Amino acid sequence: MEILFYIFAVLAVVAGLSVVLQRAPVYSALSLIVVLGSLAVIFLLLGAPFIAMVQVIVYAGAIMVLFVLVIMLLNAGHEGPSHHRAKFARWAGPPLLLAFLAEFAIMIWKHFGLTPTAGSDPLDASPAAIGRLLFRSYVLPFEVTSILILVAVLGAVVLAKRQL
Amino acid sequence: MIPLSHVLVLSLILFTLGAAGFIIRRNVITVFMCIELMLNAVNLAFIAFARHLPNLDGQIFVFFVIVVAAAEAAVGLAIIVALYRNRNSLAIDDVDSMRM
Amino acid sequence: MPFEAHILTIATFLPLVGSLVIAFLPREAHSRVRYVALAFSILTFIVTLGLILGFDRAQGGFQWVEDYAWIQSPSIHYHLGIDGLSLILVVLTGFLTPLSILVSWTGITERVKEFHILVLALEAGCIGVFVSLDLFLFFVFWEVMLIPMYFLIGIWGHGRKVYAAVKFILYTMVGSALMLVGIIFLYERTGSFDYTQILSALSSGSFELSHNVESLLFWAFFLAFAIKVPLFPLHTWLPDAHTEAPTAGSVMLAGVLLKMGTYGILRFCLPLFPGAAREFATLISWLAVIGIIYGALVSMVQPDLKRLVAYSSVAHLGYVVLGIFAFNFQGAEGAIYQMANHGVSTGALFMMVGMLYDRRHTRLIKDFGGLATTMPVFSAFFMIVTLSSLGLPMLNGFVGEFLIILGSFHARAVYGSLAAVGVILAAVYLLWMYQRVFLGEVTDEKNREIQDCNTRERWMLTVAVAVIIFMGVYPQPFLRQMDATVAQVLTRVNPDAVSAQTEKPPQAARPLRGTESLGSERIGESLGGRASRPLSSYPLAALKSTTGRTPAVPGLSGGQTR
Amino acid sequence: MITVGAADFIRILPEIVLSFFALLVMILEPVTPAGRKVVLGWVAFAGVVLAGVATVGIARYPGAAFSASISNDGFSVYLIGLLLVIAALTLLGSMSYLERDSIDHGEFYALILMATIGGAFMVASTELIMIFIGLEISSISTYILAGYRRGELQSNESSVKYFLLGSFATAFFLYGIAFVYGLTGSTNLDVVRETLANPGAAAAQGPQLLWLALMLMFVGLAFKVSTAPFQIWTPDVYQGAPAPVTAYLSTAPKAAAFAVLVRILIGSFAHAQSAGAVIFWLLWISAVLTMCIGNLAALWQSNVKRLLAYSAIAHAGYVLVGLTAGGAEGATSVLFYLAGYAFMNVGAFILIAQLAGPGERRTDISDFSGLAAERPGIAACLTVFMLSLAGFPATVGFFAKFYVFRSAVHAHLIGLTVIALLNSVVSVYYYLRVVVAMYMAEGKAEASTAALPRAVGLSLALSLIGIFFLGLFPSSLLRDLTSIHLPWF
Amino acid sequence: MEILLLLMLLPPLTGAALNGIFGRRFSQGLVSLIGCGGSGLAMVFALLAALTSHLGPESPAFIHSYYTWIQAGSFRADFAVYYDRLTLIMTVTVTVIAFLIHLYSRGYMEHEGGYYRFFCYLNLFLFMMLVLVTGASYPVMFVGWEGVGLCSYLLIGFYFPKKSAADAGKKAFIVTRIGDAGFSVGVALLFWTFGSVNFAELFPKVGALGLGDQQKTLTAACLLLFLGAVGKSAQLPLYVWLPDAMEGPTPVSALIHAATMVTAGVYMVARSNVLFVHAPGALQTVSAIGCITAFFAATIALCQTDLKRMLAYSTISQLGYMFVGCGTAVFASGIFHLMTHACFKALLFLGAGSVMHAMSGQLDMRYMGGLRHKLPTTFWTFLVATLAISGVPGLAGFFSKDAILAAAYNGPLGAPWLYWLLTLTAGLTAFYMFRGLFMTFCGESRVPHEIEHHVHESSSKMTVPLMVLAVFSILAGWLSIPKALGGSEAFDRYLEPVFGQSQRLLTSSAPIAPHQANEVMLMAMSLVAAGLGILIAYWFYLKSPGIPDQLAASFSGVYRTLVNKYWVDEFYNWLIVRPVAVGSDKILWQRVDTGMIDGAVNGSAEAASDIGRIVRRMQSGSIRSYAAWVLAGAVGWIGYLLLR
Repeated sequence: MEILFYIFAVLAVVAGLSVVLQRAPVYSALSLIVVLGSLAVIFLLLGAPFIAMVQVIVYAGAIMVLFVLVIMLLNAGHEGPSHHRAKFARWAGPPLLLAFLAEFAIMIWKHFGLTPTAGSDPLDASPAAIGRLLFRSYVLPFEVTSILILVAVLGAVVLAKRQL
Repeated sequence: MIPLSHVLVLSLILFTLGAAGFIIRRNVITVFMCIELMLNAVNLAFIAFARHLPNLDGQIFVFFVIVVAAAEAAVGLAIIVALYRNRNSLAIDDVDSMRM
Repeated sequence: MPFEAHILTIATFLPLVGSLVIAFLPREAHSRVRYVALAFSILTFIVTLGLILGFDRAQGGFQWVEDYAWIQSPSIHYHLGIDGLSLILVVLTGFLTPLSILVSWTGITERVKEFHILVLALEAGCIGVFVSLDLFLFFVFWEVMLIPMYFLIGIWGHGRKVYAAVKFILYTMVGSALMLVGIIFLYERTGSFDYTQILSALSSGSFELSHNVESLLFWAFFLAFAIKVPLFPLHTWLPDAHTEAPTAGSVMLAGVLLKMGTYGILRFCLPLFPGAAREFATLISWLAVIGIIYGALVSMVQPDLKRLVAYSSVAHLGYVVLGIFAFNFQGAEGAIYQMANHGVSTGALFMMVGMLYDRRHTRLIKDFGGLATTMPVFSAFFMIVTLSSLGLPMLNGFVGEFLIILGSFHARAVYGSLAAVGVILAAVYLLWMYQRVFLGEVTDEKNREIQDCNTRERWMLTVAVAVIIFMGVYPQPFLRQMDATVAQVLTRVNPDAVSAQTEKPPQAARPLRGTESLGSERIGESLGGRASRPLSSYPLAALKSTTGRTPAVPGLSGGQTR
Repeated sequence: MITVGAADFIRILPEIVLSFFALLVMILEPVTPAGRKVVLGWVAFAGVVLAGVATVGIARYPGAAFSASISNDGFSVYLIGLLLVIAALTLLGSMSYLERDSIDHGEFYALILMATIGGAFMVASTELIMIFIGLEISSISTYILAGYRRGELQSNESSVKYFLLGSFATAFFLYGIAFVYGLTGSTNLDVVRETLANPGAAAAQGPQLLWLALMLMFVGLAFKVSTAPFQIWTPDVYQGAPAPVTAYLSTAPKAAAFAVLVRILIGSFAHAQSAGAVIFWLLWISAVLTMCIGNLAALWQSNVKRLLAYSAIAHAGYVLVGLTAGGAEGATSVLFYLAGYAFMNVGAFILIAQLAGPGERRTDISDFSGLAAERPGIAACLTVFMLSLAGFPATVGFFAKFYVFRSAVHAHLIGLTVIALLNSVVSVYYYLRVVVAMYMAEGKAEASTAALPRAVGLSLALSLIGIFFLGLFPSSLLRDLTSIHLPWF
Repeated sequence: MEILLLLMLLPPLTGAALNGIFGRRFSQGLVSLIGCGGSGLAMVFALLAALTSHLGPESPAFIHSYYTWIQAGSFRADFAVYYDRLTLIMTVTVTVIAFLIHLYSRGYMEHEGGYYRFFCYLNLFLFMMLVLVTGASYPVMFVGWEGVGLCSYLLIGFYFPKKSAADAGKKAFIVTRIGDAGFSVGVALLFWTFGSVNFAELFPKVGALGLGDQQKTLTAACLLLFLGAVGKSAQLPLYVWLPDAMEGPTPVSALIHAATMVTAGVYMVARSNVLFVHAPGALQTVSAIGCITAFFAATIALCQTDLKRMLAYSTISQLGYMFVGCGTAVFASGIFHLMTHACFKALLFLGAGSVMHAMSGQLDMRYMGGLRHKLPTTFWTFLVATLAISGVPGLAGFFSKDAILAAAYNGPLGAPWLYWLLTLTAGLTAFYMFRGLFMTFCGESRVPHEIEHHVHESSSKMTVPLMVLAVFSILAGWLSIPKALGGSEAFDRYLEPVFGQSQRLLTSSAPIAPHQANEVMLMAMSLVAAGLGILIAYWFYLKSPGIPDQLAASFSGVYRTLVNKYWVDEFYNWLIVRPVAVGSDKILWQRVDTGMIDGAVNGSAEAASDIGRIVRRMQSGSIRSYAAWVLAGAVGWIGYLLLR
């Protein structure tokens, strides 16, 4: 049980690293898919089967495909050599990241210590339960997302259609 | 039993990796993917808390985040395509004609 | 009668109406624009004169008060009213505006319409500043009035006009920013923007300010005013603004805008924060004295006429501040009178420099010389104004300066003495200037065919000179307007000076022979008119209570005992 | 057992109206002949107006909706009204602009409407999920709008920057929400408030992690309202985006984000123990940094749009001063400020869009030199906008600042007030540079002196009316504001 | 009475106004008519007033206030006249001489430009002078005081195209203004001490003091007032303006810079006698300065070659005498000398003017000589005046000067050294005056030919006033014959009501001066001195004219010092004028004002914009850096949480 978590955690981190370190977008994309997959497993372990499924279907299935598609479309190859811009990012970036990590980790540790993730009472995360919640208390957000998607479609059309 | 802090630290690591990618990568698409990575890290946190509390709202939230991510992806990629059409390049460092 | 009830509103907004009317005139109709502007300014002047006629000297408080709620939260009122102090300044504004329109009659040829709109707007703003009794309203006018001035300098100015305009506006706003904080703070403490309410609350003691708070507030207000005055170290915006501004701008700037500073000091700093005023009087008086000497010396070496006059303003306004902080009747009334004098004299000086500029398109002293031969009338006028500016008796300048010297001498002998030194220096730089411009041979050929005053200029200058002489020969009408106001200010800041006045009437020169009792009665009457008021009174007792320098003369209550 | 009834839908009527018209515009788009696309603009405008009516209507039905995820209180009504005004002005101002540069209309208007919907949901909802979605709607539509002149490098660049950085910041915001959820067990701000308010709750002691969550959310929102150091994206995006879009961008999302900030900071987190110090310094420092950076950097700008972008940053700083003051006074002053700022800034950008001429070529200050001689009316109009932004009396800019500073003094923040006032003096300098160019610089105006299209004229007139009316009789609006019963006071 | 005085004051003013405003359109005749009419009427009414005013011991002064001029708080200055015997004498002297000089100018100015200006100024001057002497309070007196200063400025600079003239005018005004400043401060001090500056209130109050009360204050006040007198009456160290003032037309020099204005200081001291006697220190200063000035100026006069300048220095010297008279508390003698001096010095100047007229502007005595035959009237009148000033018995100067010498020795505050120095000065005076006379009128002519042939006696317009004045110069003295010569000192007794009280105060309190010499002795001394002076002059300049040059050669040092007037002007220039001018230009304006103060202002502005330039560097335009900034913000805030 735990062992699975740690295995996939390590996998996620490693894949995440390669997302960041790969110079070719395609490889980053593939590593990202790995991350998403391993996260899906972890979701499963954390009692979120429905979300895990959505993760696999929507994320890995739809979004990443879109990404790969665009990568192919624009045949984005290796990054060219960086001409020397973004000074601040280059000299301040790494320390900032480390600082962020450190600060944050310290706080988390201070606050939670070793309290187990799974609380005493179980969590009913069956699709039915989620559905009930979604269409009762969260019906408004659910409806509003339609507008969001509408916007997305509209935007995609406006920006990507060839001739003005 | 998995300590909550471990899960959160994992999500933190992923989040930071995403941020790192944003800052060091020079290809717009990769940068965008790093953002997706960050969002996933957030999702992980939500799931963990949902399990911890325990309380389903977190999972609902994740659901919406994924939807939003999808929408963002669509628009973002469209923007990137437009960018490529204009500049014929995906190098993020070229996008600095306006400054100071 | 509605007209009387709203006379102040009318006086304030009549010019604005004028600029509206002009706004609807065609752009090309230059002369029509000029005449309309002139008409409205003169109309306004007449209204302000009406104020004098109906003004009740004896009454100390504000008159023609209008008070309407303007804004509920915070409660801001449209609260107008004038007392002796503001009366004089309002009239001064009304007097100078027509002149400054006339003086630019031919000088301004482009964007005539905008020019006159702005001049009238400026007048409205200035009058508004002087008549508003609501701190907030005051501040609004105070800020609004900057904009027309800014444009006047920036559009129709010369040389580094933009630099001057921006410097002027920024410099002033730094000060007013602090003042705004002060005003808001005062409101938070007293719950009112209303000057009269705050004042009564303070003087009745129903509301106290801690020592530090009072000092801070004092400085918040004083800095704003000191910049406007301008007091010595804060004066550098003035020469630039004056020099680059068009003639009308300089006239209004010197004549009216500078007075807002001293007005503010008298109206707000002293009555509201008397403790702080007393505490810092020494420092400020010293700055004023330095200003007097320094302004005179620097003005002496200016190559540019306008700059010279500008620095002389620094000196003159130094007198005013000095007089204000003497905290006695002589000082205060002298100061107020000097405000008016400086308005008229320096205004006239700027007008004449402008006339010279229109003719020769230069203001450099070295380009002139021997003008007295080519333009005798002009040089005669210039002489008189110069003399009034250097404080020659029988001309207006003297009355103010003398009273200020008198008052400041009482505050501290050295002030008076140094102020007197300033009088010498005034003679130096003014006469030297006069000599270099008007006397001597005509050196530059261009000055040979230079025209003497035309009719318009002659009339303007005649008016100015007439006022100058009248104010010098018979200042009583003006001085008496102030008494009540000054008394009120002084009761706040230096009660002794006032209580000193409320004693037995003076022993006027008593005739020494029965037959001349006629004369004495005259004196009696001339006194009797005023003896009723507390002010004219026997000074000896005053000295008993204020200074230790009372002659040890038991039983000597003045008058001859032969 | 939660049920959804008519009351719920009535309380989001404006949003519904807007969505309806957004769809209508999109449906009509294909069927309107090429020459007549402007009609769509008027349709959208009508929609906004109707939504306005609806807003006035719903003011009568205060209360929560959709299981307390929407709170229809005076606060939200006011802000929705404000957003609608901004949308209306923008629509009026953009029609001829699109016409002139022959950009396709339909989607533009629809996107404006949708962005407004998003904003409306942001300000109206007390549910973090709704806030998040609303935020995303408005952001995504503005991402698109920013890149709307997609042929243009700069427009596209601004859209890329806005999009990437926006999503980056959003991630932080989300992360913050996650921790709030984790610590309070809810994403509903009211619940969060109650949890924090009751001293029993573990989270109520204000543990570090709670403040961490707050900070993360603050990063997200601060990005939207562009407070230092998160203002970083603003100049580039504002400069690159089409001027009417900038007009909208610099006002509407900002107002919405500020509203959310108010709800989160003052509404919920202020109730935790030891919240005072944290929030106070958070805002104080941000305010000072923002004002100074905005004003000082603006001194150097020669491009008017960029100049106004920096000024927008500075103004965000002034608003923060109001927030720092806090209390009913502070909140009121902030609300007033947002309104006043909307009028002057939208007006300014619309006018600049007009002056910039085809393709927005003429956006340099020097292009405006001598404008006053050729188009005194327009010059005067722009002058009014500049003076109002600088905060001269008789314009709304003055009162906006005045109320903010007053609330600050009321809270004994003398130091902050003085800093702010000195900043505003500095700002006078660069606002006047535009005026100087128009009136005092010699030369022939490069800027377009074409006659004002009617719609633009209308939009400008409305802005001017707003500026002067609120500048002379602010209490007319303020009375309503003070009467607003903010649910958390 | 007050009507009479008003009638005396107004005509000159009206005349000035008329000529000043419309003069340019009037004919010369009309102008001169208005001018002379103004002064003539003034004289008439002055005399009438003198006759009808029944002033006596029981009613020393008539006071009338026309209207209140300035009033502020307890300060009050009425426009009032104070008419006592002193005023009476002054008004009469002033108006008479002024009238004569107006008449004279009719001829003198005929061919000058700006005829109307001249008469306008002259009338204005007369008005101001009358205000000065009749004013009933220090402020009103100050009006006249500055007014006459103005007129002298205008008249000195009458030939304004000449730079020297303009300079001289300016110098006169400014130098006297130094004194005036002191004067006004003194007035302020008096006001705050005694609560009034009206003579009628002030003097009794002070007079009631015992000797020694308030002495510090009074001394200070008196010295300040005297500073004014020093400026006006050209005493050391402020005398420098008077010689230059000779740039003005000669009638002006006669009227303003000899007869009337310059004596204002003396009048003022005499008027303030009540104050001064309460401040013996001040009085001693007065006499000391007067005495030294008298000697000093006389020595300079020795070597002057310019006729008018010589007269100017002699004026300074004579004024010194008057101050000694006042300073030794025998004010009457001072006033007496004032009056007589007015007559003969006016005469001298007018004579000089007539010579100048004849010599077509030439004034250097080295190019004159032998004019006696060509200008007989001028010569004889000039001779009378010269005798008078040299103190030859029987003429005006003799009596008045000896009164002063007596006072210097025997007066309440007299001192031998004063007497001896003055006697010596008397000798010098006699010498240089006769030197002038001889060089101008006697000996063989040294006149250049181009001038010579049209040297001619002036018209009657000018000669008549000369003769009238000559008569005065002879008779004026007999008003007061010293007791020593069996006289009754009528003049002193006449002024007793004015000065008596103060003199008595001193004589009663102060110990009688130990050295009481016989007045006849003193007189003899001065006579000897004068005689010697005349003889030496005769010897040097008629008998053997070579001697002066030899002397000059042998005592070249002394000679050059005197010719260059002790380099006083140069000294002042070096000490004050240059430093002030250069200092204000180079240091105050360019360093302090432009450099420091304005520099600070602009500096702060630049500082702001520099910060701005640094700040905007963060807008590098690179997305990645921007992201880094956002991260930085987050890190910063979280860090704040940790560190707080």
